[in-house]
Amino acid sequence: MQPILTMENITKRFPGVIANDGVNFDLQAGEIHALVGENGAGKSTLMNVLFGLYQPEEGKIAYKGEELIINEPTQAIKLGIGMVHQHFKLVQPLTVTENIILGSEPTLGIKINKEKALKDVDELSKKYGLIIDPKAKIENITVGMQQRVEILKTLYRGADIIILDEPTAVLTPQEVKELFAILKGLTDQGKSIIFITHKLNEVMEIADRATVMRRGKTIGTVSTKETSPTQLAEMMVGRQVLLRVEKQEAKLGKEVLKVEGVSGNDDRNLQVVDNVSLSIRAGEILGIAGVEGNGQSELIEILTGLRKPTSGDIYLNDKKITGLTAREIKNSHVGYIPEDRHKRGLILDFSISENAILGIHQRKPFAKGMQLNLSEIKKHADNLIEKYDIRTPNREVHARNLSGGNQQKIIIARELEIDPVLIIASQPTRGVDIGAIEFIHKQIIEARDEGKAVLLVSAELQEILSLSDRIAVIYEGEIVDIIDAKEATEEKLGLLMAGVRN
Amino acid sequence: MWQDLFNMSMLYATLRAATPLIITAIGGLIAERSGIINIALEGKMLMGAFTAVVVSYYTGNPWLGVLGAIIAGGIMALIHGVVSIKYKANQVVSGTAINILAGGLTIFLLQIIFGVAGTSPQVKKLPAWGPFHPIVYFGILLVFVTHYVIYYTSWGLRVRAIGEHPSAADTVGINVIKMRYICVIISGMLAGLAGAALSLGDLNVFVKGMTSGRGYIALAAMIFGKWTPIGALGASLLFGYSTALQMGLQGRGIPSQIVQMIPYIFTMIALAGFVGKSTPPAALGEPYDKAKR
Amino acid sequence: GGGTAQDPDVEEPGENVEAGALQVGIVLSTGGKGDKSFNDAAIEGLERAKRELGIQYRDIEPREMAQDEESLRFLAEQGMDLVIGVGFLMEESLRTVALEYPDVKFALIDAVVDEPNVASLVFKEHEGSFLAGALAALMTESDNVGFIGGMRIPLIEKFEIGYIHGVEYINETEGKNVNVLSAYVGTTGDAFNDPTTAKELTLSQISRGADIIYHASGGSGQGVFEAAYENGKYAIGVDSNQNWMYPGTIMASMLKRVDVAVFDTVKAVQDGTYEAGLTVFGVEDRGISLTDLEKVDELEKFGVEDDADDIARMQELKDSIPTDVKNKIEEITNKIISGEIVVREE
Amino acid sequence: MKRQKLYDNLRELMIPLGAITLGLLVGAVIILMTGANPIEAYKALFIGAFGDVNKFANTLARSTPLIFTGLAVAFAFRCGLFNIGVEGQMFVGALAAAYVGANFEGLPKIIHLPMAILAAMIAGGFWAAIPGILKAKRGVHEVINTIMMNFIAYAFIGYMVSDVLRAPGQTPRTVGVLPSAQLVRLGELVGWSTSRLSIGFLIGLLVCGIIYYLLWKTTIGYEVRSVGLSPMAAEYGGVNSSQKIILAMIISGALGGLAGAERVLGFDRALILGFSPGFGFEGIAVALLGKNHPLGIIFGALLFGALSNGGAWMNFTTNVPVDLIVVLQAVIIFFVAADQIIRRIFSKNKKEWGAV
Ligand SMILES: Nc1ncnc2c1ncn2[C@@H]1O[C@H](COP(=O)(O)OP(=O)(O)OP(=O)(O)O)[C@@H](O)[C@H]1O
Ligand SMILES: Nc1ncnc2c1ncn2[C@@H]1O[C@H](COP(=O)(O)OP(=O)(O)OP(=O)(O)O)[C@@H](O)[C@H]1O
Ligand SMILES: [Mg+2]
Ligand SMILES: [Mg+2]
Repeated sequence: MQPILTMENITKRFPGVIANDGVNFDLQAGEIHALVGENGAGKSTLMNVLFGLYQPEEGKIAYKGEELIINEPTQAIKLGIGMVHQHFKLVQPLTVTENIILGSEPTLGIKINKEKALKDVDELSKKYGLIIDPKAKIENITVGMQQRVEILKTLYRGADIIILDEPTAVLTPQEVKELFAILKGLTDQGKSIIFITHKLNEVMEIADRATVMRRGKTIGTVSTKETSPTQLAEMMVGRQVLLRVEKQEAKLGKEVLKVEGVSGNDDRNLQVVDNVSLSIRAGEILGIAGVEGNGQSELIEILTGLRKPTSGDIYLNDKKITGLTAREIKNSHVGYIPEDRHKRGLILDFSISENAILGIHQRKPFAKGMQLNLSEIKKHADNLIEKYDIRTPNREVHARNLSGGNQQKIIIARELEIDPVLIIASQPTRGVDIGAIEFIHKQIIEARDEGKAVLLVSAELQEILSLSDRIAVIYEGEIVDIIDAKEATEEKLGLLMAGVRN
Repeated sequence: MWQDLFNMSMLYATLRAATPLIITAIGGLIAERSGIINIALEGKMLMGAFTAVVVSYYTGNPWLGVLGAIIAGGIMALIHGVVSIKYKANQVVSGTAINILAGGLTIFLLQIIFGVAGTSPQVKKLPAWGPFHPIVYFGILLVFVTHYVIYYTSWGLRVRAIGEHPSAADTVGINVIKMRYICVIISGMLAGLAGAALSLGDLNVFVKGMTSGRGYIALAAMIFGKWTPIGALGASLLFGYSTALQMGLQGRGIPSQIVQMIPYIFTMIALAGFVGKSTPPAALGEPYDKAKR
Repeated sequence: GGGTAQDPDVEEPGENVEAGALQVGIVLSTGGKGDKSFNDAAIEGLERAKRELGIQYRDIEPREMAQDEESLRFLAEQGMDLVIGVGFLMEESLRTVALEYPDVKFALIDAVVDEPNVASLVFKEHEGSFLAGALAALMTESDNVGFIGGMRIPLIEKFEIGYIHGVEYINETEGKNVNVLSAYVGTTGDAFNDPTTAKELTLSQISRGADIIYHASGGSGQGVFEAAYENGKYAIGVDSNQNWMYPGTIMASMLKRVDVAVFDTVKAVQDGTYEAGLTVFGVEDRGISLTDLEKVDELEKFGVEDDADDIARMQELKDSIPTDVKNKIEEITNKIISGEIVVREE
Repeated sequence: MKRQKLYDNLRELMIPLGAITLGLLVGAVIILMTGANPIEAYKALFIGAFGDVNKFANTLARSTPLIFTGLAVAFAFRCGLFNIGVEGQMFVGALAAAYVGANFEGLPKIIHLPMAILAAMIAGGFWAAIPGILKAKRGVHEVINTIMMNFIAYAFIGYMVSDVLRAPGQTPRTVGVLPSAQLVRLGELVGWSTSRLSIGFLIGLLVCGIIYYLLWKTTIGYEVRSVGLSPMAAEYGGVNSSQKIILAMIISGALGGLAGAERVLGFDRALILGFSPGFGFEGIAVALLGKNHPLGIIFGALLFGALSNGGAWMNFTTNVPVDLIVVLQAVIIFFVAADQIIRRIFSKNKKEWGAV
């Protein structure tokens, strides 16, 4: 069969990097084609070239048998190529409909024809089974919904090829399932899909074929029926990768964290954490599973002092820490890996060394009184860079210029190096490639084996299952059940996460 | 006393004082809605006031003066645009430079053209239409037209989009750069017009520095009004009213300077007590770089 | 300064200097030339000296207070025979420079510097304002008159106080009950360049019944006149003869004869009769006066073509002032001169 | 590596120099249009700014308040705040310095002078704290409130000078500062100088050093900058951002107050209404020219001081209107801001300077 799209020998350079180095890629009509590779392998760059955002220095693109140059996204859109970017291109205060029609608004005179817009969007959403509320504002809907809007945007513009850049990185398992159903539906109607991901089980589940990239080059394209996650992982990293986490029996110590009847509100002052009680002992990992938006984020913020609980008490090593500030809690040796590394975990325009002391900057040896001890700080940064294998030219590089995986490593390094008694890790491997995931998982297990208590929040069931010793399931702000990890299965957790109690 | 504070002449005074603020604030919000910080309103207004008088002086036609003011404001805005859109300069820096430029250039040209450094000769002013000069009516109309354009037309939707998330707009084929230029230029034209309202609407001369900080007050009104036309109208009217009030209260035994603080204290209290947080467009102040989209 | 290519009146110092011509330097206050008021009056005095005495002058308009001193020093350094500082803000700077150049003669307008080479020229603005107040009180039909000051500083308050005193005097002697509304434009130097606000203030006073408004607000006065004109009310000008600016609207101007003071000082230097020390100009020596109430005279054109219609309108306004008012003003003037009336200053 | 760094620094230096050159070129065209000779004019400009020791000292004196106001604007900027209210903070600082400086007779200088300076800093800090608190606690945009506080300051100073602290005479000014609270002037140290340049300039340089230290070598600076760059991450890092916003405004206001103190205690020796040609607003330009870095601010302030004084001299001797200088200042700011223009010019000439 003739591919609908071929990209041949694409080369794209950035100052200092060859992001795409003679890349070849082809897409069949009606297929779901996964594009995988480590952080910085050049996946997004390749797709940006296809979408007309970047112009390659070399290479050819042929679309529906015709060779062409794509200079502008508009041109790509006209050709029938749509792209859902990793960081959504949605205007927050505008409504779903407004976002979908933006740039191709139906008008009546000079006025936007709102009725027609609503009708079009409604029809489209029915046709492809993408259920959304057309009048809701983007800022008020979930990430999963936002993604549907992005897909609808491409469909509204008549896309035949839809590129999805890491669409599942921010989705809950439920949402991932829904997304996959949608994607299947789209291919059934003749659309072709390019799907970038770091999750190999997703590749196996949804994709027909997969192209693997490494360091700007294509390593190969395989049919998912004829490959295995292990093989894909090896192609990506260039060596053998441990996909299963190996860990020993937990050696439990005394109780480190005790949470008693904690409730709290979200930013809109609605109660989202409801009478949560739990306890973690030294040397133990407690995983919190739950569909995102069930109060995990707020619970973590309460535990780390970023949010005030409305009731309840929190004890750390039998000392009450309820209502302490973020700094006081960190000073009680609580390490915290936040879910949003760009907004919370890092100051992107600070250097690595400055980021390496965020939150502990007022402590010895980094500060004497109010004076920073710059030589200690530099030493610390160099130390972290080496110990955690942070790939950077030097410690003065701004965090902004690092890849997601390396950014995450800075945070993990920083938090593990404060000698924590408790580590709270929220989505620690989100958007990070498997090499880095492997590394991060190893670090977490090591910390546990050193006798630290770990609270792990993740939307990845696989991650929860493989790391945790016990698993608490949260639903609508309540802990529905806490089960031993050995007795947990995906099905069992899935039911609990949906609020079904035994 | 109450009659002194609420009567027709107070209403008129409020409207007159509010007009240049309204027009300038609307101009400001069009630019800022598109993502360009407009601290340069004061300078554009001043340049407009000056050009209006010069053109009216040479042509004897105040309407041409108004046109000149609009063009002059537009040209100042174009400079602001080229520097901050094309060359991606910090928009606050560029705006500050525009203000400095206008302050110097008006006096410089006053000397070149009229040989004086303070007050221009008297020129023909705009006719009065009833109790007001024509620009007052235009100002009120402008608020509602802008409201309609911003919220009901596709152009307005696009403006709102590029101020919040320019690369989102770009990837659906909206020319962010061009749109920003247009918005900045419109903003300058409106500020220029507001300047003409001062020099040819209320008066018939240009006096150096005659905007006396009104551009900054308009900026405050725009923020106060949360970057919406109706909000800007309300804030400008509040400010106009408290100015009129201040004027009516002078000479009643309280030292004038204390009375003159009223509008500013009024604004601060209103903001702290009732209005609170106003969130600017998300991409405000960030130069749009196609390469980084 | 205004000495641009368009301004052929000002020669380069040291060039084209007629041998022996007296050299005068003047540092204007920040209102600058073209204020149709204070600075223009000073320039007018020098222009007259140039015409009549053949002197040459050089003017500087500093843009900021801190540069007054350098400006004065520059002129003294240039070997000027006389250096004039205009405005009270120059007090300190002029004292400093006068001490540095004991051989140069200085004159200072509106403030006093007690040095052997400085002639201090000050005015009894309150006396002239008293006359303005009396005229307004006599002519008002609504028993409300207004005062607009630029910024509340001692000098401007002197105008206000004299004006109010004049009104009170008429109230007492004529049994009238005229009320004074007074207001200030602003709180910074901008207040003298803000005709828009001045106009609003005037309109506010008019809405409260004022029908004659006197101003001491520099460039902002334009707004006072405009408001009076638009509403068929009257205004009283200040410093220079501003009557021509709105013919038929400006009933009179309170003249502060800076031009005379400047001219006299220049002449004294030329004649060798220059004396340092304080000279106070008041109603007595006509250094302070109202413009003639009978006829249009001393028409200062400030570069504007005189126009028969304008002159007719000004004459018409003057004719509308009843003779007994004119006589009363004359009588008050004499009483001030004789000391029978002592005008309040503070 | 070292060599590369040298190149980088040289290139960064080329930008302000290039901007000044281009600005002067634009100015030359304008001068030509007025019929004057640009070379003569610029010669005069240079002589006026640096021609002799006195002129140079006067240039430094004109720059001194700009160092403080520039730092004030920059410090707030570093915390993500746009303080347009430095002018007002300078005014209240000046008032406090004038009051303390004119009173407390008999105090030794070692106490009186620091007390007057401190009073100015406290007053300026207080004035800025109000918008700071309203921003931190009520979320009100600091731009509005600093503008409002400016107007209130003007009125307040006007009232205080005309009704409360008024000195006898016509000049709207407070009574003179006592010798025990005066910053010593160059003219007092050496007989031949007429300059009113005071020790305040050195204090300015010192304060630049202190601010540099504060911003980059202390935890306070670290926290302030983190709030400026990312309030959410700062909060995560245990930084109380409301507190830092208020603190940054207070420090910014105190720096503005220092500008007032220097004028009152050093340059004018009293608070004279109208002493400021807009130092607070020029400070915005200076801060931005100096990229919000103390070292850059020193150069920005010197440039503005030199242009201003040199411009006056240019006007004295060549009759080019002094306002041309203001136009020049604006043009230079444009070119510094739009540094890409200059980078482009250089990269055309010197290919190896690489990517733009
Ligand atoms: N605009 C840019 N300027 C400079 N370098 C860039 C730019 N965009 C990407 N790069 C670099 O190009 C390389 C490839 O980046 P790309 O975004 O394509 O990786 P990716 O495979 O999508 O990674 P990830 O899995 O983290 O999303 C990286 O080294 C990256 O740092
Ligand atoms: N101007 C740039 N210079 C260098 N690297 C860049 C530049 N712009 C982007 N990059 C890098 O390109 C890569 C791709 O960016 P992308 O938006 O896909 O984020 P990412 O790496 O996947 O991060 P995350 O998954 O955390 O969102 C990142 O590694 C980013 O750091
Ligand atoms: Mg990517
Ligand atoms: Mg990624």
